[in-house]
Amino acid sequence: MLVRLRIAAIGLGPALLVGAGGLLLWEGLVRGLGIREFLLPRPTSILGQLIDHWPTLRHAGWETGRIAVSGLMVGVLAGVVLALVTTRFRTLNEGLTPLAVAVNATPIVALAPIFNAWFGITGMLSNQAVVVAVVFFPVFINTARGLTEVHPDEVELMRSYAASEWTILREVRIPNALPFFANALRVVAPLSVIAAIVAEYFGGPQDRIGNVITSNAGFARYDVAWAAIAVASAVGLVLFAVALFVERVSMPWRLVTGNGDSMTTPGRET
Amino acid sequence: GSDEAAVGTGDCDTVDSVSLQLQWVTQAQFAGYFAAVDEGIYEKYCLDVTIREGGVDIVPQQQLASGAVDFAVSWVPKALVSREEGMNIVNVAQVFQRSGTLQVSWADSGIDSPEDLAGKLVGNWGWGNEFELLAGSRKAGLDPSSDYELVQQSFDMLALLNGEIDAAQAMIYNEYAQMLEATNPATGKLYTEDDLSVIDWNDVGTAMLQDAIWADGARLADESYADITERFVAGSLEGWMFCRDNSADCVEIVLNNGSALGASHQAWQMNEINGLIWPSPDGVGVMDSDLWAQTIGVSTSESILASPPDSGAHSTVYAEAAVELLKNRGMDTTGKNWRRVEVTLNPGGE
Amino acid sequence: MMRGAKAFRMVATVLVSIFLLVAIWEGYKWMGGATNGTWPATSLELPASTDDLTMPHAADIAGELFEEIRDGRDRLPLSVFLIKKAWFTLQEAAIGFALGLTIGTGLAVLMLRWRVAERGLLPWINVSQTVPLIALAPIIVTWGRQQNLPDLLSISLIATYLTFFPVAVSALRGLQSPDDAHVELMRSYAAPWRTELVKLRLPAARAYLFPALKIAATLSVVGAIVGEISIGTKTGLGRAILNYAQRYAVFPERLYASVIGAAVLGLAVFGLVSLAERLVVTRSQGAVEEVVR
Amino acid sequence: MTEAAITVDGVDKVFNVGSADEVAALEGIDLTVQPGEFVSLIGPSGCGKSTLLRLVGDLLAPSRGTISVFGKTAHQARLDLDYGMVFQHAGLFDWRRVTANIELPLELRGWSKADRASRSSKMLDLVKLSEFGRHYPRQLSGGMQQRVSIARALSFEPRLLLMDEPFGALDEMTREHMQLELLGLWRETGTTVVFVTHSISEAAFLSNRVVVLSPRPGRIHSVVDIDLGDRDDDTREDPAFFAKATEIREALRAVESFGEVDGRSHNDRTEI
Amino acid sequence: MTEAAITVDGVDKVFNVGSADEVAALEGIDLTVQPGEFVSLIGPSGCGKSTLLRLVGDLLAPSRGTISVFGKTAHQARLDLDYGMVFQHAGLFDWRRVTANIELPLELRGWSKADRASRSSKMLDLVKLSEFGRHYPRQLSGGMQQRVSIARALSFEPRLLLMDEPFGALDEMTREHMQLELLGLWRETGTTVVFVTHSISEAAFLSNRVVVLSPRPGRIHSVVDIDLGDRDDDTREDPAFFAKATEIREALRAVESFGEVDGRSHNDRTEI
Ligand SMILES: Nc1ncnc2c1ncn2[C@@H]1O[C@H](COP(=O)(O)OP(=O)(O)OP(=O)(O)O)[C@@H](O)[C@H]1O
Ligand SMILES: Nc1ncnc2c1ncn2[C@@H]1O[C@H](COP(=O)(O)OP(=O)(O)OP(=O)(O)O)[C@@H](O)[C@H]1O
Ligand SMILES: [Mg+2]
Ligand SMILES: [Mg+2]
Repeated sequence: MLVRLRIAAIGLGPALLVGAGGLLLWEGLVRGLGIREFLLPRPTSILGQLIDHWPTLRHAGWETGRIAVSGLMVGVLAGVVLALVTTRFRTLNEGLTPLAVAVNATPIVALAPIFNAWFGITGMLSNQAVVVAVVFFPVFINTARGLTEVHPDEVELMRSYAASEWTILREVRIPNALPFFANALRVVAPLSVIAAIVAEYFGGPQDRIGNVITSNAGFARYDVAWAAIAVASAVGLVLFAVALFVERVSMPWRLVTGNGDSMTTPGRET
Repeated sequence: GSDEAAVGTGDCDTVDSVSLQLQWVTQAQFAGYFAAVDEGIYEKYCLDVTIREGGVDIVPQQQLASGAVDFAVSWVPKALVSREEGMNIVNVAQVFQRSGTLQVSWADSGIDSPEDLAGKLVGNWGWGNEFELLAGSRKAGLDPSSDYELVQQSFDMLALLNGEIDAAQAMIYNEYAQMLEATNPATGKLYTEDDLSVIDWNDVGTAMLQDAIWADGARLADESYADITERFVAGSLEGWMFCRDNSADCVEIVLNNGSALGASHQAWQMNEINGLIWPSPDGVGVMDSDLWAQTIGVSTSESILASPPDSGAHSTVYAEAAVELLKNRGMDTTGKNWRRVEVTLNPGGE
Repeated sequence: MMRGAKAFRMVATVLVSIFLLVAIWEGYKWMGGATNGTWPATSLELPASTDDLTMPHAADIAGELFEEIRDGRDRLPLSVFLIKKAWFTLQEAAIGFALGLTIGTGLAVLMLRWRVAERGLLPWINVSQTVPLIALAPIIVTWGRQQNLPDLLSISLIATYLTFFPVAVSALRGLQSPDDAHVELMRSYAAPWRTELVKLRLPAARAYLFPALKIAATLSVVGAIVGEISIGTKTGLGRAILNYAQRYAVFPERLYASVIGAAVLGLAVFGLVSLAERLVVTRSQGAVEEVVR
Repeated sequence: MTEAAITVDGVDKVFNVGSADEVAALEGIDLTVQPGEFVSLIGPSGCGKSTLLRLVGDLLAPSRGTISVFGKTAHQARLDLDYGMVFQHAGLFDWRRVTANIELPLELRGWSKADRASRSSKMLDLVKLSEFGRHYPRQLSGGMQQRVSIARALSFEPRLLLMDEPFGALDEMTREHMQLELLGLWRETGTTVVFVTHSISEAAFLSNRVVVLSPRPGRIHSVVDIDLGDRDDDTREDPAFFAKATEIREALRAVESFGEVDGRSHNDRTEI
Repeated sequence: MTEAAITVDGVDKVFNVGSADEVAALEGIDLTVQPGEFVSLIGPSGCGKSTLLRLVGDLLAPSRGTISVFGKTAHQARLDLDYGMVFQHAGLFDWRRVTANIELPLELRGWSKADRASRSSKMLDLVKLSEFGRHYPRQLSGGMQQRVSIARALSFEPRLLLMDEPFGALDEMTREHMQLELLGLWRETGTTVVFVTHSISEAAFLSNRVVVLSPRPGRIHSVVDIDLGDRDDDTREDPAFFAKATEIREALRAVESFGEVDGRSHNDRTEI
């Protein structure tokens, strides 16, 4: 147990160090170069605002977090389902992929009015829809790749068992796609947060992170805006950590050392 | 530079290049500046002006204070907050003499005054555009955090059109027109002003000053920038006078500068913008001290501003000098006789 | 011969899917109209209303593309207007894509080389994407203007900011993906890490890189559009979208039309990357006989 | 006359037809295998043994000719779950532990958990890997992986076993052990076996018939019938066994010198 | 006395220390290989041969003990490009054609294009794959892939060759051909070879010394010195050769029955 904690601490060490170093550098640069705080506020000012506005920000973070997480879950599900369907039925792939690309090439500014028109601006639905639209594509593309990029030997074996396409999907393609899926999760975790925030600029109840950011940025009150961003970043960081965790527990075989990485991974400084 | 007597005559030794940051994309709201460029008015003041359009994430005051541009157009309360945040910016010409913000609802909704907002879904844009609404409703005895529900509005008026919200924020020169360009599915005809009910914050008494020209306070100490400011203000105001007298030309100018909004919409907007500027009893661009006081009063009571700004926040000398100059040239700087024209909006504002 | 048939098939599927999409769209609209906005035979409301403002007819959207509109002093059909705008956006996107690719792979290589860098940087690379443009755009623009760079470049930088991220994350994963046996082989040659990177890890990363490139390509278009909207510029699809978004309530067809413009541009760059992928993969992998059925 | 287990009739296989990489792998293959027969394929590297096995297993389609298995098409036989295959590469699933790899075909056949567990532990014993059930394939040596893959193919007692150099990576002792186990299973279950090997003695020891293939394009050079009765360890010392091994060796030699590139002559004695 | 080529001193290797999957692969290994020597490792499947090779090749770090190669650390030797390795799995790069695979180590050593081309075509001849230079690995048979991987390791005449069952997937004839080619190269270049094999005759035919390992944890059971002078095809009929092969077999038998699980006794004769 203690060992585990220690390992976790060692794992977090560099991140904390870089984080702390980055903040220090930021503070120093703003002070040293005389960067105006209305352009880029100092971390200490942001911290001050974070403390001052904590009740508002906590509530806003919670509301935005709910939109991001629910949209993320639906989007991930949609991406996975789409990937499964398109690998299973190749013809659908040729029709659906362009559609997916089209949705993905549409910026939130254009999606928001359309979704607002469809789903209304008084609830969370249209904001969630924006998150879904942003999230599903990376999940879809990556997962689809993992589902198709399987080793021919493994498929041959399953064929010899007269395994149905569905069984091959379950036994070969899905395990093979897991690392690709995990990769997609890492990508979409922060995207879901930012999508929720940007969607909030254009509609929905006004007690969200996006609204805190815009109303303060509109005044060039960037220290408060950055405090809200810090809350959003924290949500993003939590989601990223969850993605890493899912990755670890879903692929135990990747944790065992094969011969290739029994020592330090080559090419890396020891 | 140029010598005093020759200001505004086009007799230039050198031409100064300056840039102006707008708050939003090209539209008749900024017609005066575009006209001053296209009609060679700035040129007469020995200025070569580059107009920077605004964008969703551009805050004009910030662009000004960071030195990216030389002048900026911004609403007064927003700029004052920025000033409080440490930006040394100065209001050198108060172009709009009244507020163009309305709260619009359907005529049959029974929302005719701020107290009627109680219990309603009330749209607004945020971004600092909501304070007249908050103050106005508070003045009517409503608590914005509990007596009605605030909803973030999109750019467009769809939420009001399809009945999702009860009242929506609208600029008289833009979104209000949008309502009148929309087709009533029941009749197949455009909605009319009779279909709508409007709360005008100018009437409620919580209006706050809007478009003004802001300059960099620190640089004003510098002789040459001060001189440029004087010429820039004069040129801009002359541009606005041109648009007052030649509104059709200004609509054309705005359209030529790449507005995607339709011609009748721009004509409407030009007309309403003129209505926000004219008449200017103290001369165009000169601060109306009552409205300044009201703006600050609302800002402080709404806690937008922690305290009233110091006297350096605005300066009337540039506008007054400009008015003097223009008046001496026999031009009408107050627009006493200006009258609204009748603009017919086409479907979609085309 | 084969090629022609394949191309024909592809065009056919695209046409069929467009047709199906339109059919679903119009079918839903028709159903909503017939049932007054509920699911048939229930009182359950449809998730999106079906009036012409919310969902204009597909034909109207298509027709709008041929409507003449005014662009400054010119009059031209909306479609031509959008193509002109798309051309600007494409340029910004291309720069953003190139920069994002460079920075993304650079970061991935850095994290590959030093595990500590991965541990230290990866979380923050993720966090970087939760910072909205509203906080960054002013910094980028101000800096760009102070350096007298054209705004177009600032827009590309914004696109870069969005693109580098999926590339960095996926490239890292891909570069870490080669077989144990291959890594051992390169080690037995004492291949310097740069060589190992070029000869082994990059080719082995293709399976991860190409999806990343596809995502990055469409993201660079989105990034360019968002950049245009964010910092305001006359040119580009972003401006068109912003204008038409603002006018959605009176002219929904135009927003849909300009969204189609963005989508087509996204598809074009996606197609380019797919083409590049096909070239690289067939060139380097040879045809391997498909197993039966 | 009972129905043949496998009938290969005039089969050609050409890879990448029409491309620069075109390779004629097999040509004019005719082969009949009776039910319960143990047939080995032997021949120089690259002569098409694996390809022939894949064709029978319906993993490749012949370019010409037909293949039937138990009176059905190979395709139908595959769908009827008649096959058990061991590939040249172990082909274990990285993400399944050793036990789960062995249980995979049982799972697909819908065996209960308990049945699977008892069978896989029996198979692990058979291949002497009882201690490694909970390991992942990457943690095993090459030979151990191969044994897991053998255990996997034997676990469900298929009607037809197709084995591609299954004992290639095993040491002699383990190999002999596995040979005897395989023979035991074969006798017990009456399964039909097609077996690819490079070891002449292995072919002679295990098979009823040994098919010698000539190299590119692979053709059947000769078929050696072997009738040594029930095999056990003593068989390895039977003079009849040596005779058969020599017969196979000679056939191979004929085939290979034919395919020689550098014309170097080979001596008569090879492995002991 | 010249410096030893390889000195393995008191080496243990334990995998996954402290976890449930802990495996002691090697224990107390002491081994010295002289420059120009040809040493074979033989032992039951899973006894640690590959692991030992990996340790010498600096692809694994020993849990205990030290390894030096040409008087340097194994690490330094690797950096000095002293190694040529053939792995148990061919490990070819799917995305490179056969020729490009063979040329990979030459590329890394900065050979010119022309030199690489002439060398790789020579190597292709040696492994008899001249026609397949432009193919991709997946288009080759198992044995052909293995030959490509041998060609790759031999192409640059390394000081130390570490070969893990390189001829495992080859038919007898090709195998003998490859053995002679390897011996030829070995004599010519004076390279040092450590060679893992399961074939007793192969070990006896090729080596100066054969190291017999006992199973888990792998220890050196015995070392058989072989002095048959220059080998050629006739060697395979030399009684001294048979004697040595028998000696190795006996050592192996001792080692394996020790590790037997099911206690089944093994007869004396094995492969011919
Ligand atoms: N990466 C690893 N992680 C855990 N255990 C390992 C790993 N590699 C090898 N082992 C274990 O070490 C032991 C020796 O393996 P090694 O591969 O050296 O055997 P080998 O003698 O080469 O066998 P074979 O003849 O079957 O190839 C085996 O028990 C194996 O399970
Ligand atoms: N997928 C493929 N694409 C193209 N050619 C192939 C393919 N598979 C096999 N071949 C070719 O077919 C021939 C026969 O290959 P096969 O694998 O059947 O040989 P084999 O007899 O099993 O050899 P080995 O003993 O080396 O395993 C070879 O020349 C090989 O190059
Ligand atoms: Mg084969
Ligand atoms: Mg091994």
